[in-house]
Amino acid sequence: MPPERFDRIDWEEHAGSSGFSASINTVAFVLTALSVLALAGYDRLFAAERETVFGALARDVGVGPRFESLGIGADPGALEYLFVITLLLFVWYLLAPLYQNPRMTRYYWDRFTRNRPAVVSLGWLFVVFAGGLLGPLLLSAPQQDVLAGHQPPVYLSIDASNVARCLGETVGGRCHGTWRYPLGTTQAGEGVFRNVVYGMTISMQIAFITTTIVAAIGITFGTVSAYAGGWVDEALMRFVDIVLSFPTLLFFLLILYIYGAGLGMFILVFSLFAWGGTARYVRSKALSIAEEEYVDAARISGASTYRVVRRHVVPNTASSIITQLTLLVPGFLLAEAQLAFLGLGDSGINSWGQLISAGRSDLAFAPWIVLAPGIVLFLTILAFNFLGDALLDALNPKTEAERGR
Amino acid sequence: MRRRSKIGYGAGTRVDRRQWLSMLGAVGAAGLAGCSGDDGGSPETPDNGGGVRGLDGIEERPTVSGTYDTVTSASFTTLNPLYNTESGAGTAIGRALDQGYTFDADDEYVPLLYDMSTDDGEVWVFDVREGLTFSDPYGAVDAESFVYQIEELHQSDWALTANATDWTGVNVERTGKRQFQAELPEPQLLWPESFDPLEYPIPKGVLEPYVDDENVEGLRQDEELLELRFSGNLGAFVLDEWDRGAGTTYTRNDEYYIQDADNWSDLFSNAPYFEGASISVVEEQASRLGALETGEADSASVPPERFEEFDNDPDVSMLQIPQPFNRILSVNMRDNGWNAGPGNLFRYVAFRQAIATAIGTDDLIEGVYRGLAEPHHTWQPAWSRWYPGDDEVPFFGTGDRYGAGPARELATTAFDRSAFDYGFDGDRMVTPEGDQVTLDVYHSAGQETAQLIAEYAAQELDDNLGIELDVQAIDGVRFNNEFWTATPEGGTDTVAGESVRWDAPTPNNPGPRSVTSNEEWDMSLVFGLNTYPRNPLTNAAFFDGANARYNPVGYYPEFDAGGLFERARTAATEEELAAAFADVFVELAREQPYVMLAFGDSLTGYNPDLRGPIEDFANGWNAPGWHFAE
Amino acid sequence: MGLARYVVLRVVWAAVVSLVIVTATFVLMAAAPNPAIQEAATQAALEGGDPQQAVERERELRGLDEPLHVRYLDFLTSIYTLEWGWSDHRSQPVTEALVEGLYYTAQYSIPWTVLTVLIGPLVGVYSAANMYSWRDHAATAFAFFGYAIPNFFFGIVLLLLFGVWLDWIPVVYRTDVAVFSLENARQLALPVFVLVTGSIGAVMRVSRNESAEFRDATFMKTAKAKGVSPFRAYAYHVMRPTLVPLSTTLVSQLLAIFLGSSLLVEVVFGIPGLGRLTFEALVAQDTNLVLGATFVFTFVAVIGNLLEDIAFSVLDPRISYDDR
Amino acid sequence: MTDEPLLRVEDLTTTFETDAGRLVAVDGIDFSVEAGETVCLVGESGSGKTVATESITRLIKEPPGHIEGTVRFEGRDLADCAEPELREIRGADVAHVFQNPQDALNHCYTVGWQIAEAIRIHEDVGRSEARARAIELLGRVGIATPGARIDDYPHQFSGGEKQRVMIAMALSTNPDLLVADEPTTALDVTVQAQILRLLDELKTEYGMGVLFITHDLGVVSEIADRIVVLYAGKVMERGSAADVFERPSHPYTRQLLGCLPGIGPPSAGGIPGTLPDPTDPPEGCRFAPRCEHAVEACFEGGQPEAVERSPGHRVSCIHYHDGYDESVLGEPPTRLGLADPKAEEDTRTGGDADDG
Repeated sequence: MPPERFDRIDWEEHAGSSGFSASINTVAFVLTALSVLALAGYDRLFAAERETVFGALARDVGVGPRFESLGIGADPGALEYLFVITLLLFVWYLLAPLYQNPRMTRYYWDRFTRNRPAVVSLGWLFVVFAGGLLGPLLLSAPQQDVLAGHQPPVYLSIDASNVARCLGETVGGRCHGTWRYPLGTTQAGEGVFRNVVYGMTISMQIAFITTTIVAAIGITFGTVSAYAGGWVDEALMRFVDIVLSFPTLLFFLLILYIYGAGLGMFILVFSLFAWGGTARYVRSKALSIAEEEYVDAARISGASTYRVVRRHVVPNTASSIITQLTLLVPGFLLAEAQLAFLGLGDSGINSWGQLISAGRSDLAFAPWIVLAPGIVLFLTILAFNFLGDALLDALNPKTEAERGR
Repeated sequence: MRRRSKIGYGAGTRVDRRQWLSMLGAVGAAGLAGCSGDDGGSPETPDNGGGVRGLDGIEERPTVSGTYDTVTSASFTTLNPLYNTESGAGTAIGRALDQGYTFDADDEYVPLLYDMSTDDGEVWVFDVREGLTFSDPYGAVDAESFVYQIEELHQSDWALTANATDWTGVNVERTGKRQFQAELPEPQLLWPESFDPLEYPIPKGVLEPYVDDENVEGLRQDEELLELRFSGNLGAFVLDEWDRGAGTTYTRNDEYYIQDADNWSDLFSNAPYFEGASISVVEEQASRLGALETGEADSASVPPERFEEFDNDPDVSMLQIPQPFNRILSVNMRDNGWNAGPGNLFRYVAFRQAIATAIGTDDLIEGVYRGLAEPHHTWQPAWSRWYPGDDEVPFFGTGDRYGAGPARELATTAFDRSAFDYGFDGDRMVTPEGDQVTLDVYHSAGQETAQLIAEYAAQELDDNLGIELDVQAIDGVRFNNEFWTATPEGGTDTVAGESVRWDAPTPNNPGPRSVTSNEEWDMSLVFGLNTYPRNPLTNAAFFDGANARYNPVGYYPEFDAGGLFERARTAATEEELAAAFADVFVELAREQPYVMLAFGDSLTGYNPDLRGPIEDFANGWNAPGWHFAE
Repeated sequence: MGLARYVVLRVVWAAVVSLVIVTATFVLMAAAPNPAIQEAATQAALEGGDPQQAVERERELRGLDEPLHVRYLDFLTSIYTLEWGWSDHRSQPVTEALVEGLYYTAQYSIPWTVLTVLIGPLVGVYSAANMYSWRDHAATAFAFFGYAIPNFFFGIVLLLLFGVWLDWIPVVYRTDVAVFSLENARQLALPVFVLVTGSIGAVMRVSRNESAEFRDATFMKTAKAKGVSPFRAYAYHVMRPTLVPLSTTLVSQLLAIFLGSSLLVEVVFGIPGLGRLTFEALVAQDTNLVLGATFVFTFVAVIGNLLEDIAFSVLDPRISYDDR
Repeated sequence: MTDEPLLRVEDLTTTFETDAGRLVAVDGIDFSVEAGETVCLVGESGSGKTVATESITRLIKEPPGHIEGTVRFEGRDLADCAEPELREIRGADVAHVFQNPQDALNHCYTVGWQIAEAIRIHEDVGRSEARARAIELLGRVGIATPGARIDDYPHQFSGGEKQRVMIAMALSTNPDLLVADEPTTALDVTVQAQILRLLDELKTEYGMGVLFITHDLGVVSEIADRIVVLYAGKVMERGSAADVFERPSHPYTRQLLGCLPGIGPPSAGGIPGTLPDPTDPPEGCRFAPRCEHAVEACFEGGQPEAVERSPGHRVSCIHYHDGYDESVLGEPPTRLGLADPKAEEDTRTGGDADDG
């Protein structure tokens, strides 16, 4: 059979390949996400009002004791399910691709590790991520014990007059800390260490869920307006202008005061107003990439707009989107902490902001209640910043050229 | 005959008498503290006082020096005397405008602007002091300055003034230039102690234009009233400026009428002894305490966990003042209460006693209040003159009446009485369907002590009664509007066997148990109530029958409450009065209409050089005499 | 001329945006239960009067019984004629309350903005000039330290340290001191410091990344060939082009920070500014004042965006006005 | 003219410290430029010609760059001048014009401002006087209505016009030496000719020395007085225009000339092979690996000593050393109908700039 010559190729046959060829990542994601949704559905339908879903599951399946020992006593609410789904998204669309092409990963990793602070930040974020994920499973929620209020951390001590009952020994009018509460306790007697660990979960939830929502809306708006062009682009961008000038904090306070708000509402409102910047950023990136030759080449060879966007525009903007999102996360963490400090946060959860707010009046004689969460929050925000910066440098080809000369 | 009575209440405080919010949610920013203790109670208002470290040891007249600066946590909604309902704003007004009268440390009636006397307790004669003048052009203070505002405003249906409810059914008429009298619907020996007749002098000239066209909006917003420009010689200081966000500043009033008041010793002949005064709004408790330490503030309230620390601090002198506002766990006996299952177990006295038994008051007082609170077993603080005495009052939550055993015993007797078979499955209380009993408890958002107590109660009920309590924070205003009050409907219901009609329903007692608020709730720590140690008769508004004026929880007394309060009303001598009250309080202790927890003391720190504050309930009555030791 | 037409276009657009936000606030507020009516019912009932009739009276007094669109129209007219009604929880006209709040907020936000606009870009360009050296990392760490540390946490710690223990600054914010007095400077030093360290980070990062691109541009080589000193080269040839992209982020950064952190600093340091006023109005559900504050912040944001666009066009000559 | 040439570069070596190790861009080259003379530095891209010129006034960023060797300019060795002293020379005595006019000008400032800046840095003149001189310079370099265009921004000029502005800026302080780094490569042919003619006129008018860098032998043949052939950082051959064009000696020069259309055999095409890796240059003659006539000796020792075939014409090839036969290299490519720049009568264009 003579080799296929250019002019003899039957283009119709090729053009038809617009079938949905989902990559294995997407397949894996859909499967795992469905199983989580099934669990959530089960929880909604069968588990009794106050019973934990795993408990109910164990009861029905008759597996009983083993689950209890696993300590999955936590009763996951809607937020937890959403958090797990965003985690899956993160695993299948960020970690898996890195794993799938090691060469590229090594290349970026080598460039990334040149920036030492970024590596340290990544390490710290991993600690927070692990703490956030495993904390609730290993440690039970902080218990309130009024008589154990204001206990000092293990190697420190406090004036006995400020403490109702000292758990450690009292030496020379000063009460010393114990290992039972390594970082001391709040006025309500809750362990600060346990609170900080549970705070990690809240911070991770905020970080992942908000970025997912912002990314989803931002990317769609950005690519659509970049690609649609004309009056659609104009309209979308004007809408983005409006969203950008919304006084977000004020609106959240309004909603809070009229309809009451928990962590879920906070995440929803703040991410619904925060995607403006991402949309603009994605649009500018998409526009500049749309001009690249390879996009024209793809279009000439019959690729549909969706395919061009899906295959070329989004992956190329992906790197800068990730960078932009990492720089958004600190803003959300700060916002949650600020609201908690104002006494408007969701007082039912153990976030770092709640802890700082709880300990702020005791700063003079029990500084650890505020310092522990304050420092952890500070390190996490700093880490996100350094990580964002390092990603910016690592993924931006131009900086490579400059340094080389 | 001058009426004699022992118990007084810090005058000049226009606290909404019946209820105080553990958080000033209804009227101000987060965090009560105000200028009173962390849990409400008698704010130190510089009116007058005597006693221990007070002024009695001083002979020669003090010199005028320095300024008296205090800090408060919530800004003032209004300084308009007719419409103010906040204790913080009351203090701010009190600096520049005195009220009718007050009570000294021995609870003696001390006339300020007018003297009150009565023969039969039914007709009271008011004699206005001579020489009281408003700022010009409003001229002298006379009977009309009080009668006009009572008849035209308080008893009108359009003015909606703060003191409107005090004068319902009272017939007031002028009997002289500076004398008027009031005829009560039924005799009250302790009428002044109820603070109903306590009024500010308001010039008629300011009010007339608004009364003519019933313009309530204009009256609320009147500049003369808001800036207290008419105060003349009626206040220790003159209001300079009210900066809404920052607080108020005053300068000394040189012709303060007390200087030549005959019934005040010449110690007060050049009162007040400060060049000026100021009240600063400081929301951060840490800053208020910092100001106290650095001397920028001459007085501030201190939380229990730092009382001892400040007490040992040479730069601060601490006062622990008992106060009558209680900390209670209200249980909703109406139809929208008890959402854990069928029926409503709160309606049975035994179940309420079980709850009281389950919550340990000793640990509560030691843990939350660091020992700086009085136990609360009946509707009177122990130091009150009308307290029946420890031996007669049944105690719950302490001694042998505390713990899982006695609590469960009481709970089971309640189960037997109820038509549904609730029970215990192991250590968990379960509903007839077998699920664990789960209730919710609301506390005011942003209030540390309230949250602490809610979580403590939840833990105690879980350990001792196997009830799971879900702690919820809520904003005071929202709780008041959606949970606590309801639109009055009235109706009839059988209470302890006889039929009772709700003919004058109020939002706080909209009708029988079938009439409920918009939102359902089980337990609440949001509101504490006043126990009126000076005039316990005022408690009739809570308990003299299921249709009493203030009964949001739908409590149906099972003892003859009406009869007992009638006996007290008609008592001729104080012994009779004391005996009647003793019976009332023993019954209330037994029936626990509200699960009674504690009376937190008001803890206030003062500038050590300040002479005048006393560790007594009437602290502040002799404020005009306060001064800095040289 | 392109610029005039462009500015007019943007101003009109700004008005439209503010209208949209104002309407959104109106709808949100209209849907909420009005506490004033509630209170009227309670008061009336307390006197044994008829609560229904009191509610009617209150609604009619407040004009709440007219159809929605009529209420909306005179709501709009009252907005743009600056009759914003009476603030119940502060007992003063809303406009007067806002002016009072703005007076105190301006005293610390003007120095804060000036310092941020000065220090931010300088640190950024300095850091870009020494890209990847330890100076770069040090400058970045300094800028991000301020940004990362939550300002309320930083505030209470510093207040305790300098106010209560060292007694260098007053703990209670006094309003009776003259604006330009040393006393006022002493009490505003800490809030401004906390805010400036907080806002430098964002501005510095943008100016670092933007100026990094210009650092090796060909016109820098031209400048060097012309004998221009490195300092002057950075000051003129790098700074000016950096300001172009920086102007867009500068305004939006400052606006976002303006409401958020200024509110917290005001709460921590007890400054009776616009932030705290808004917060207390919300807590007390003082509808008129909340609406008033929302308009102020909306107008500030809208005008901020407007200035941002105009600055962008003026600074970068390549942008012609009509195609923006 | 003193006997000292305007610029004499001896043993100039420029290296770069990069992640991939030490890169030797220029490896000990010598050349000189006389006042009023145009010297062409010729070589393929990557031969180090740009680095060489930028090393003269140390425009190279040090670190990572590092410059050694002597650069005598007007009696002073620039190598040991301190930075401030160098700044005095840059722009005043030595001026540069770069290859890509597009972004050689700062888009945020008017053309007038940028030219005035060059003037006011070196001379203490008022703003208005500097502006006037800038307008006059714009006119001289052929910009129409300079008075109006002075306040335009770079983006309002075409590529050719921008290059004229660059030239105006370079001349604003009457430099003695003009370094033009492929000024016409980025321009289309017609504009290229105009710019070359302009440069030639200004050279004689200002009496400047011009160091012209290009890889385009067509341009060299038009304007060069003397030519220096560079390959991989080393000088292969240098001499007068006539020496190099008529008697190309070094095999690399011959192959270069061979590539010129109209000279070499039509199917000559490019030179096979690629430039050596600058981080580890080959032993012996740099061109050996690609030289047809390379013999064993070519690969040993350093670059062969430069032999002087005629005064000023030196070539660094082993075959010219004694003991070797240069005829091995065969006949140099003949010049078919190549226009001799000197012969043509130039037509003067543009304004009548009289003073220097």
